[in-house]
Amino acid sequence: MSKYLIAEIKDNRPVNKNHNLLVLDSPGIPETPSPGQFYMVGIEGTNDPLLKRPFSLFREGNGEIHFLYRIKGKGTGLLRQMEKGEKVSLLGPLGNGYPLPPKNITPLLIAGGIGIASLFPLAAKLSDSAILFYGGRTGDELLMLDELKGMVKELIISTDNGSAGKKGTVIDVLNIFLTSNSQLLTSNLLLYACGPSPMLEAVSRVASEKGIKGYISTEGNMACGVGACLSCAVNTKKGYKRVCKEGPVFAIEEIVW
Amino acid sequence: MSKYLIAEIKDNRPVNKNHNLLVLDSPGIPETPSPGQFYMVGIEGTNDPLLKRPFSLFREGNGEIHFLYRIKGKGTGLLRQMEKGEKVSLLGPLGNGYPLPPKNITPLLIAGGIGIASLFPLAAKLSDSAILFYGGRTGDELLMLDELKGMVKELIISTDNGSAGKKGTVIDVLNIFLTSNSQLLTSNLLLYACGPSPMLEAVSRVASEKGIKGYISTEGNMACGVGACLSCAVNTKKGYKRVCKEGPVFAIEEIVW
Amino acid sequence: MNLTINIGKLKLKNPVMTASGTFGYGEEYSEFVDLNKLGAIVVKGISIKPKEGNPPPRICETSCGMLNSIGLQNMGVKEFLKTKLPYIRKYDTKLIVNILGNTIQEYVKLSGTLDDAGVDGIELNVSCPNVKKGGMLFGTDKKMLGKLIRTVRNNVKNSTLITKLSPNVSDIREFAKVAEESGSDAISLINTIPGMAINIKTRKPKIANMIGGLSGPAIKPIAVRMVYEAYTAVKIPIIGIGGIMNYEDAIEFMLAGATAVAAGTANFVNPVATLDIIKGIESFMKENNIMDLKELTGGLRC
Amino acid sequence: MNLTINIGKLKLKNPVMTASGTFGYGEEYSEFVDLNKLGAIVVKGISIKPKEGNPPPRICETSCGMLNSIGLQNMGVKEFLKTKLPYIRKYDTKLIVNILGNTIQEYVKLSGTLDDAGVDGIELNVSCPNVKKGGMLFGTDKKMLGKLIRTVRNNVKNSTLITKLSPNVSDIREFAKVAEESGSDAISLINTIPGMAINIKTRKPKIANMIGGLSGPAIKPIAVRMVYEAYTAVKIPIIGIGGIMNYEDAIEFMLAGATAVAAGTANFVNPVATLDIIKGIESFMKENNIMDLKELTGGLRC
Ligand SMILES: Cc1cc2nc3c(=O)[nH]c(=O)nc-3n(C[C@H](O)[C@H](O)[C@H](O)COP(=O)(O)OP(=O)(O)OC[C@H]3O[C@@H](n4cnc5c(N)ncnc54)[C@H](O)[C@@H]3O)c2cc1C
Ligand SMILES: Cc1cc2nc3c(=O)[nH]c(=O)nc-3n(C[C@H](O)[C@H](O)[C@H](O)COP(=O)(O)OP(=O)(O)OC[C@H]3O[C@@H](n4cnc5c(N)ncnc54)[C@H](O)[C@@H]3O)c2cc1C
Ligand SMILES: Cc1cc2nc3c(=O)[nH]c(=O)nc-3n(C[C@H](O)[C@H](O)[C@H](O)COP(=O)(O)O)c2cc1C
Ligand SMILES: Cc1cc2nc3c(=O)[nH]c(=O)nc-3n(C[C@H](O)[C@H](O)[C@H](O)COP(=O)(O)O)c2cc1C
Ligand code: FES
Ligand code: FES
Repeated sequence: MSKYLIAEIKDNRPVNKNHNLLVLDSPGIPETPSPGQFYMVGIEGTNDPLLKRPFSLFREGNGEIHFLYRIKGKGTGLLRQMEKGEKVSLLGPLGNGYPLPPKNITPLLIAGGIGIASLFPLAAKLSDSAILFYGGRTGDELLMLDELKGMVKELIISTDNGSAGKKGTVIDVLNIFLTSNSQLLTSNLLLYACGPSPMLEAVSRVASEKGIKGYISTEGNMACGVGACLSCAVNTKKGYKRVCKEGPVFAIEEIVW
Repeated sequence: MSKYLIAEIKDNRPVNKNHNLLVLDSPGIPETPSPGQFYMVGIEGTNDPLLKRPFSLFREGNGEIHFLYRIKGKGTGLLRQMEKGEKVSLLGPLGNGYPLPPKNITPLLIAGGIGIASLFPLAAKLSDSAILFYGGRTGDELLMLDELKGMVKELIISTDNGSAGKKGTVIDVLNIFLTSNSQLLTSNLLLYACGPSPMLEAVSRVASEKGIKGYISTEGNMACGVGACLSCAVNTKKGYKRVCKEGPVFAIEEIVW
Repeated sequence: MNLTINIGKLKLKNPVMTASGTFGYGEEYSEFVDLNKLGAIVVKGISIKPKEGNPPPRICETSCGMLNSIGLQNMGVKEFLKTKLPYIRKYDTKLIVNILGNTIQEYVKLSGTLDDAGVDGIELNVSCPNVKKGGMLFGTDKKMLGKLIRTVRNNVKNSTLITKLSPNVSDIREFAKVAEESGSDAISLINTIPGMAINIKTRKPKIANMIGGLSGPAIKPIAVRMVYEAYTAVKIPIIGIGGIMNYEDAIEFMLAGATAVAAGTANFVNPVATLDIIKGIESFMKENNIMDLKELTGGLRC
Repeated sequence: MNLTINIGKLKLKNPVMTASGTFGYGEEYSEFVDLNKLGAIVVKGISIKPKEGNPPPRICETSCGMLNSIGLQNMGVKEFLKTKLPYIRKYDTKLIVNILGNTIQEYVKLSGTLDDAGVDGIELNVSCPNVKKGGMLFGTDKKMLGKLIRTVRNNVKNSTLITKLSPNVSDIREFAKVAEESGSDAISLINTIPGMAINIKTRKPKIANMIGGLSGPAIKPIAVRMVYEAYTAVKIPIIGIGGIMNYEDAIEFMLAGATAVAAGTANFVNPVATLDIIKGIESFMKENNIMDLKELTGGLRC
């Protein structure tokens, strides 16, 4: 069951230059969302921006829902300016989250940029069992590193310019890890990836080359968020599916690039 | 000379249920505006609302410009939510203000509702010489009464429901005043009126019946505010004139109702 | 207080419908909206065969609007009758099916099948700008439109026949008249307006199909004008569509001449928009002492 | 870096103009805008005799747009030549005069007078009712449009002739072709789209003339689409207009096929919009290593 309500902003603070943490009061949200699910957040009182924006569940509890968001365009630009006490509309939780790994399987989490928002609650749920590959363009762009360290078995960070962690893309680093840990049976690994499309495509390539299974959280321009408008089509082996309804999380091999 | 700039909000506080006082930092505003002139204020970052909104100069000085505004629709509804530190665009001062009365002439100021915003700086400038008729629907709607008392020779307030001052419209009260002060030569009086259109029309009728001269500040839907678009036409004896350029203040007898 | 209105033989409990393609098959919104409360549900356009639709991106946002080019993705009439019709029939509301074809024969076959299946209304989509060989021609050519409607009319016995007009014409009155004269029970307008947006960084169109249909508040003034113009030209009821976000907008369309209204893009912005509109109309009627909603239709004072 | 562009014989220092009716006669904005910096100034529509214009209210705001029905208020060509032409001539920019008539003969007379007076360009506003043809618009009838342009063309010797197309047609390509074939040096598009808004409290139209022209960001996707379509149909330069608020919008129109652009409603929102657009285009060219602006025109990647 998902729900539609007007939620009050309890906090909306910058976590770095171009990312904010939004904390909403969510007394009416009925059930506990799963990692990988998302909400549509809308700015009221204007028709520009018009549509709600999708954001992944970052954290919830104590009657609050948290979102970690990157300031990208008009919608997030306006959202950033909103303050405690102001209201937004909230629709969710929506879509399907990440299926949890069976026992004795090592989950490899691969986060590119703001993709961390969606994998953060998964890492928390997997309590200390996950290896997290987290890549960004520069060191300043990496978020919540302290919290993450306490959550995962291993945190491997990387940046395009080498300003933090290893130099290279998160895929480079993943490949090196897989090569140098060839003792790990691929059947004992499960990939969970969220990030920009080119990264997801690269993850899929790695997965198919190495024969590792896993899940990716896809993106798509959304209007309704509930499966009604067919805006958010993603091409799968079984034809177009809806990111908002059948997704956003799909088995890696399902997606056709 | 008028100017266009982005101004920072220094304060934006409610003065009652549906009126706010907006204080803008105006370091770049070049010259001292006159009472009756106005500014166009725009909300940035969205195209809805699209156009700037005209507001009369309420008060200025110390590098600040103050506006007193009624929360009416979309634009003022969003403006009310803005906070210290946020920015608006500001164009002005625009139009022509109230010509000051010659010596020994008693100025009668007639304000209906938010019309007080435009007459307030005139009352201040006329230091203690004006009689101000100020009418509203109810007592709670009357603004800045304490300041006004200190500014004018006489403050005569009225409300439609009698909840403050005399019961009746500001026109009723003006008529009673003129009748019971028939010793005043109409040629020694000068009217200055600002308020809703029906009130201005009634003031014009009183003026022509009693042969009193004066000025009214007119309204009109504006787009540019600088005389370019011909949106804000008001019908005068010499054809359509622009509220934003030839007005907003016109000699009473000029306007054709 | 009477909110009922009539569209042809159809009596609706209130004038608020969902615009085709924006409310799925009702089911998708049933978590938020009590479907029993709606005047009618107009479902996503149906064709004879299933259609895959266009590649993504299929939508993008524009100032106070959005472009879409879903490409008429649908499951085909057979699957619709099997799975979706029974679902909607559980609810106490009217069902109007939007249909699309590439030939008159396809429209005839589709409308005949749906009429036999007992749907309450059939809405001819003659204006969908998305598919190259789609309704485009029918909607902007008076002769073809007349022929299409007449032929379909002869095959539809029980369902109310609605023609959804394309806004992409110089004079909507002429097309409204063709619909009336050819036997359409009602007209709905407007469909989306063809538009385009380009990403200046990639230099690519923002939606894969390049041109999409513009909807939302941006188009409302155009839609209100067309409803008004159509109202001056025909006597059959008009279903007003285009940027209706709230009850004020709905009443604006009724004053311009609409008997009923449909909310489209509004559902995305506010999933309970239809219910809010119904409630708002009720309060408006109360406050203004309007006993029968029909008084509002064409109530513009010039 | 080369920002110059050509429209017919006219060479502009940059592609940014003001849209007719939104920038007065230049003078009104001269406090804010250094007019020397503009590619061209397109002035408010001029007729032979002065026109009073429509009663107020003449505009209202809509979602991301505005409706206007100024009613072609202007001082007439005589007064224009006497007072306004000399003013603009003090500046180093091109002057394009938008003209309107109710008969072909009025257009001919006006354009002849202006051509003789040495204006740089004449823009035919064809969204005017033809009184001889019962008020039909020149802009929505291909035959009338062709005849109008051909006749005017024969009388304009030196000025560049631009035809401003009405968006109120089913297929803009056909009208663009008519303009090209009839001898227009360039086309500009789009003019405003007819729209309407109603105050539900008073039940009256929000503007006195009932129907007005919709402009602003709301119509941008429609305008971009039409510029793109026209670009596929003709070789003469296109001046893109419709909801251009900033340099990104200007570049979007150029990628769609515009050689130049004009900002209209944007001037109201930001009085220095034209200057901001010019500056923005320059930075964009620098960042993207574009040496000649002409590369952008039609640069859409499909
Ligand atoms: C399931 C899902 C979960 C997401 N979770 C997060 C999150 O937790 N944190 C976060 O910062 N971002 C997240 N995103 C991306 C986020 O929705 C966009 O960054 C945001 O919509 C941008 O809006 P804007 O108005 O600032 O940008 P603009 O570029 O101005 O937006 C224009 C339009 O494009 C759409 N759009 C732009 N970027 C994207 C995108 N990447 N994906 C989908 N639509 C887009 C917008 O929704 C809007 O309709 C998620 C996207 C999806 C699909
Ligand atoms: C010269 C002048 C000075 C003014 N000074 C003040 C002032 O000091 N304080 C104050 O509270 N109000 C003043 N007003 C009225 C004020 O401009 C409107 O109340 C305001 O524009 C309403 O905007 P909105 O978006 O909240 O309302 P909406 O009704 O949503 O506005 C819709 C559109 O109508 C226009 N509009 C609405 N009401 C008016 C109006 N009364 N006059 C002109 N345009 C209007 C808006 O500008 C906007 O374009 C003044 C108006 C003028 C012309
Ligand atoms: C995503 C989407 C899909 C649509 N699909 C259809 C359709 O299948 N058939 C149809 O006749 N109209 C379709 N429309 C048009 C709407 O029914 C409606 O006419 C249009 O969106 C204008 O209304 P609005 O501004 O309220 O959205 C669609 C619109 C949108 C936004
Ligand atoms: C107030 C106003 C007055 C206008 N007057 C004219 C005119 O006289 N002649 C003309 O051809 N177009 C006129 N237009 C149309 C504009 O030139 C332009 O084509 C249209 O507004 C779309 O551009 P925009 O969205 O940038 O405003 C006018 C537009 C507005 C808003
Ligand atoms: S966003 Fe509407 S179907 Fe996914
Ligand atoms: S508002 Fe443009 S002329 Fe007055």
